[in-house]
Amino acid sequence: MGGYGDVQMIDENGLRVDGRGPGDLREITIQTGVVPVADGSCRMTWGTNEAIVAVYGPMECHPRKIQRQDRAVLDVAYNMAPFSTTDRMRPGFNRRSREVSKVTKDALESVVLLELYPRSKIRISIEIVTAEAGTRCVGLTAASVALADAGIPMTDMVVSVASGKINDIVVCDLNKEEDNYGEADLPMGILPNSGELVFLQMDGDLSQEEFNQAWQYNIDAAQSIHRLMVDSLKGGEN
Amino acid sequence: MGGYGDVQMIDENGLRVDGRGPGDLREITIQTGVVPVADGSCRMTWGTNEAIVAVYGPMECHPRKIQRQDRAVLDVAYNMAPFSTTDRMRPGFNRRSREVSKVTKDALESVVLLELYPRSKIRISIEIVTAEAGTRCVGLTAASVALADAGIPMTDMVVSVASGKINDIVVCDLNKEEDNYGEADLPMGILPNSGELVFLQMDGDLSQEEFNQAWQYNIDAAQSIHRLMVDSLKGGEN
Amino acid sequence: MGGYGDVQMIDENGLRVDGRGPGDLREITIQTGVVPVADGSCRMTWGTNEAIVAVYGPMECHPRKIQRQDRAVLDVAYNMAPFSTTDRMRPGFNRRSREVSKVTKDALESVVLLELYPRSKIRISIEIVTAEAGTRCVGLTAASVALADAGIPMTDMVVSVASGKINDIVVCDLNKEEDNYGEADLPMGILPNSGELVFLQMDGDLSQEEFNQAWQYNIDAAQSIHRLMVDSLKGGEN
Amino acid sequence: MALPLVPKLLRAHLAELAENDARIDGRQRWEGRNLEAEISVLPRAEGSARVRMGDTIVFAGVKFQIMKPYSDRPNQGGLMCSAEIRPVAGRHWESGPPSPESIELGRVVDRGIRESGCIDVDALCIIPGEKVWQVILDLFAISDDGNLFDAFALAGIAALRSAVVPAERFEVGEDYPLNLSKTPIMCSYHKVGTRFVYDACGREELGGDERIHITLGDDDHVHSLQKGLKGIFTTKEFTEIMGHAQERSKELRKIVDSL
Amino acid sequence: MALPLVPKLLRAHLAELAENDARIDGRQRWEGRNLEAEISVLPRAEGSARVRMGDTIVFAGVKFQIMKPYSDRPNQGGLMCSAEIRPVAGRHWESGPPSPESIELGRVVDRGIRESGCIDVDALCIIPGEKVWQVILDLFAISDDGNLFDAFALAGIAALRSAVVPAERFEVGEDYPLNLSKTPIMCSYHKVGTRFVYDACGREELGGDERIHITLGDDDHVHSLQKGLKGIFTTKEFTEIMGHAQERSKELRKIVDSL
Amino acid sequence: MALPLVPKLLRAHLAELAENDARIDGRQRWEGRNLEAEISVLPRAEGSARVRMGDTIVFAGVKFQIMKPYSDRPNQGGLMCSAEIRPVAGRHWESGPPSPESIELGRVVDRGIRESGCIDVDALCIIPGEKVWQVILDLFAISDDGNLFDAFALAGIAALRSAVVPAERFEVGEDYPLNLSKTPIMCSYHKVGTRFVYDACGREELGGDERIHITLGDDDHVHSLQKGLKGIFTTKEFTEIMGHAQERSKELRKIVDSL
Repeated sequence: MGGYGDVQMIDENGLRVDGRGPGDLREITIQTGVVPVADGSCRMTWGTNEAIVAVYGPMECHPRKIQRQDRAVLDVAYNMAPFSTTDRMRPGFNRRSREVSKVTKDALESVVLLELYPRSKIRISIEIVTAEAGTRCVGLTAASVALADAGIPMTDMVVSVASGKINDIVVCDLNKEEDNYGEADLPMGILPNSGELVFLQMDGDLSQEEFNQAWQYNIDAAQSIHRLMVDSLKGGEN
Repeated sequence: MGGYGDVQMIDENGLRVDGRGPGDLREITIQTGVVPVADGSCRMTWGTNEAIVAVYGPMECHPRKIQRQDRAVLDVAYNMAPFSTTDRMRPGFNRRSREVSKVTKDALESVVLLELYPRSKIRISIEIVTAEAGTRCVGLTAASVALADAGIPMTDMVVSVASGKINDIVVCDLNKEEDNYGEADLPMGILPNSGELVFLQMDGDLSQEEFNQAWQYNIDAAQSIHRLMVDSLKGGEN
Repeated sequence: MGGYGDVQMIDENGLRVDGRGPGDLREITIQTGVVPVADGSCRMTWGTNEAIVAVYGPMECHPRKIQRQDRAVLDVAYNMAPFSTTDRMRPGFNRRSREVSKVTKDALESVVLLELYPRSKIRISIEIVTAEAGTRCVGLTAASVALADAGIPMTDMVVSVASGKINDIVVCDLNKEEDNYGEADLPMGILPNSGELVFLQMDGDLSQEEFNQAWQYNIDAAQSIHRLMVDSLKGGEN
Repeated sequence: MALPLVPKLLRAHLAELAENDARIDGRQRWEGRNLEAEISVLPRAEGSARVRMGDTIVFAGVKFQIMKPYSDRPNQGGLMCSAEIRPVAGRHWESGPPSPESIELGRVVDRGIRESGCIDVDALCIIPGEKVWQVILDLFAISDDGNLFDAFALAGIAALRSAVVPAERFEVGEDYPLNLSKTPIMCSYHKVGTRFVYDACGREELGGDERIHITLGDDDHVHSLQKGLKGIFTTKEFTEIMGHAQERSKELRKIVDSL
Repeated sequence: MALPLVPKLLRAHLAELAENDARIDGRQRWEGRNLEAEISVLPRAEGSARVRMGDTIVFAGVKFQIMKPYSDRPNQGGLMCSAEIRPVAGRHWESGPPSPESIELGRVVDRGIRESGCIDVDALCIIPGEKVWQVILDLFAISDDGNLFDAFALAGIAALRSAVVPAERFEVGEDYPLNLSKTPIMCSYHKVGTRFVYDACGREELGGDERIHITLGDDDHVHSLQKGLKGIFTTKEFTEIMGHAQERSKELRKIVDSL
Repeated sequence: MALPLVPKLLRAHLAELAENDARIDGRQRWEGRNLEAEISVLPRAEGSARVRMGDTIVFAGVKFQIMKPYSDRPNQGGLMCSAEIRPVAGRHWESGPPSPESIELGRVVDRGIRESGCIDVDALCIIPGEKVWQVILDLFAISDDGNLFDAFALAGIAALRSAVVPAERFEVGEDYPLNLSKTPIMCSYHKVGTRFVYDACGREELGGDERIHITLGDDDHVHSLQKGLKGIFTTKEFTEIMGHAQERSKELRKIVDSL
């Protein structure tokens, strides 16, 4: 979190640089079936973020040492394409990508009915083609849609969204410019039907009160995103 | 391909810097049995190139995942020794070596009677001890001789040779100096008995007419090289 | 070996910079049971060296390819912690650590009754937490104690110690300052009961006579160190 | 690239189709799949393209970096071409270090572009001997239903043609377009059954043998060739392929030039 | 981290204990293990600490390097935090490249420290735009009986508080203490059976589900959160945990501040 | 180095031979194999040698690079010694990252040369504190029938003795020979059955136990020792070996000095 509090990012009317109010989301579109050779797939744009997710499986699980006798395992790889960022992202091992892959896997394994497919593997590839801010939320949300598109049974889809703080004001869904100067970032993974959580991270500085506000923004935003997800799976693009 | 057309590499009589005519090969020598612990081996010098090839097998195939139920696999490793080039070649992974290994393997698998040795592996190690120009051709040709020396049945030996272009003239078998200024390079892998091909690459710029000339030079050169290969296997050194 | 003979490291009375005589050891302490989750462990300080060794096993042997049908294998990893040296030691692959691990394994496999545990593995982790000079000797000696603490049967414990040369004088157990200017280093691994050897390295320059003196210092020092080892296993700390 | 157990049956089926001059997806021997191409699709890249050939979908993105020139070419910029086939693109692609297949893909596309001389490397000089531009072409597969070679080559050349050198962002002058002097085009042929076909789909690759890649320039000049995989071919077969490549490359060049 | 066959039985046992509001080692739900902490234990480090929580033992060591500052922050030094869990620490830890678990450990501890702003990065500048200090915090596990997160975070902040910038050795001035303005504290909770407990031991980790890590600053400000592993939790559960973390972090901060 | 199943029988056979004071290839206990050595065999190296001992064949090549000297030794060049045992040399050698065996080989040969002080590192200074020569000695095995240690050490010292510093090519003056002041020689002994033998062949290595490597200088000074592999030996055995090494090293030094 940059935290340069002297750059004015919110005007006297409480509007943000891109005209949104504190609790408003960036524009989101969702398409399924975008990777024809995959069992399920999703393309999601969110602001200028673009993520493409492919799901393969359930399939044979190798390497064998990750196989589980009583359930399927998810093999989740989150990756940023070399041309997704202003400075080219070098391909190859990357601690951040490893960590995002892990938290995404942990979130999705909480909802997929893994017990239905013992000894098998479901592969989920999340490619960030263009990155703005909040790519891990975009990737996790798009992965939920791709799993549904592949017909993999889940207790619920995961909706992921982040709120943050800028100029000491709590706002929902930071864009890239806000993220550069932001003072905190609270991404969450929410089950829209129960309100329960499967993913949670946070960086920065939030008082207990600010924290509660950011939490509430996320809970509310999850409901609107969930409607778009359901619509996309019904066949329409939003 | 460098392509500095203003350096004069061919004189008024059509002779090249080392005195060869356009279709002439550099000097070639071939010896077998040079790696006493191997099942077959070959040392080939070609100009100042020196390659040493050892063949081991057929042997048990591991790692298992490359094993094939119905045939043998070739495990080909082409490598340039650290002291083979003017600037020291650092040991370790190298995209060029990987690619040369792969095209060499593809060429040799086209002639070795792999079906005779199901589930086994034949290991072919090509070491370029001194590099001039055309090392991939030297390595592939020497590997054929080493396979024959190891008694591995083949439908034919592969003869590999490259023609190219310099000062807008098509010539056979570029040496190092010519290669630095050359405008094209067409290496081929030829079966001398049938005239068929198992290996083909090309870089540079050749008109359709030039291309046909270079192709023909290679076909012709393959016959002379083949004679040296056969002689070396009969026990003589050339 | 540095070998800057003009720095005076031994005074007119034959005493060394830290007040020791030529054959004297630095101070040594030994504790067992310092890694509560391990099957056996040892913390050894030797001068300002500090090593912590944990032993796990005998346990299932994987990867399988290192398994032996007729005996156990030792899996020895010697490592220097990043904060063990003045300049931070970067984690990861390191030729020196690999070599020390190998010679330590070779020494210990000479005394552990491996035949008692066919197909199994005994894992020995040697961590140098603070390094002065002679870490390989500290690690090997501490590993012997940790193996004994784990109840692994051995024909004898290995005592390791090094003598060297400084200002053309042979001395026992170089400290860091001496090591910087030392002209030779002779580490040995000695079985205190039989006087036999299982480990030997040497670097530098020693005449045959000097060599014999250094050898004898090590043989003698091994006896005193052995007493400390035995005491530590009886429950006391020294 | 793990090989499934089905290929034997698939091979037999493909061989039978070949005997009847038919292909598994109903195309004719020399017929390419439906082609879509668009440029400027990646907002963070300085040049980009997306190509779809049947169910094969790829991106190409161009980025620039400033580097020190090689000491023997102090006035010349460089080109680096990298193909990454990540698991998203198909169930047989796995993560990990670059596979031999992806290395070959990158190198073959790279050579076709480089050897055609379409990039004016002298125009990439900023300060002779000190700073030159390195053009980085990243080829990225989204969906692999065969013939990634041609899709990558087409997307690559289209992305380069659309690229703008980001001199302003690097504070070394004004932005200017990376003008390409030529449009090299790759055409790829796979041996399926007893004959070569153009633009193989995924099943044809799986049940086929060797492949031949030809990159031709504006004037039918040959800039790059590559034969891949195990297999034998004759001069006559090659001549036939070369003939088709001369025709087809002209059609594709028109499409690229019109983007 | 290879998983043994016992966890199923262990899980059942832990679930039963949880129903009776009991823990496997006799502690109460919110009770931490016996804690020992000492600083300046590593003579080659510029700052260090050793922390023992039950049978979990860790070291933290601080080293300094001089580096060129990032071009967008020419006056600021940097922090690098690296966790290495070598095989010494437990039979389930293996050598090789860093595991996802150890990467997560390093990153979560790093964020708690970094985001609290406790390090004055401007005070790490030597020559603006040219030389700044990089603080390297190495976390090293000796014995893993669960909750390495809290042990690392505690050892890390204690080591940093004790650190002295070695300006003399690097010949850039006089040594001076690395003053920290705050003392961020991490508290970790594991779901064992149907409820979250504080400071899980190794067996609770093995037979438990998700975990939640909270880093709080001096004024109960939240600096870092992380949920790890598969599992679902409710806002109510989180609120209860946050309440305990506010209390416990104050106790731990007192201990660290007194070292 | 995968171990075949035969060693047990081989070991028994070798032990029986040892009892009768015989060796598997008919040699006597202290007898070396037929030796061939030639220098200047590699045209791209600045110094080179080829050594054959029985069916063991190796190359050594010397290359030079310019590097910045270490800050504590601003006037001294450096030596780097690297042994690479590629699959060409024997069926038990596999490709991949350097094996522990090849690392040990490189380091033991390196130490013998380095510690003898035979290279005048001060003569490798070009500009104090800025540019010095790094001598790179690459050891490369063609055929491994045992005792690569001695073959590498012999080829290495012969290659270094023949080396010429390529100052002209690097444009820092005139070429000059890399004069060596000493000729360190390694002699290696393997325990086969109940006794140590000199210059073990491949089968003796396979069915033998520990090995001891001794590097002696011109005046019988000891420069390097290494005991390899599992095994126990006595002071008496070592004294016997050292006695032979003193004799044999003189013979070998004569051969090297005469090349």
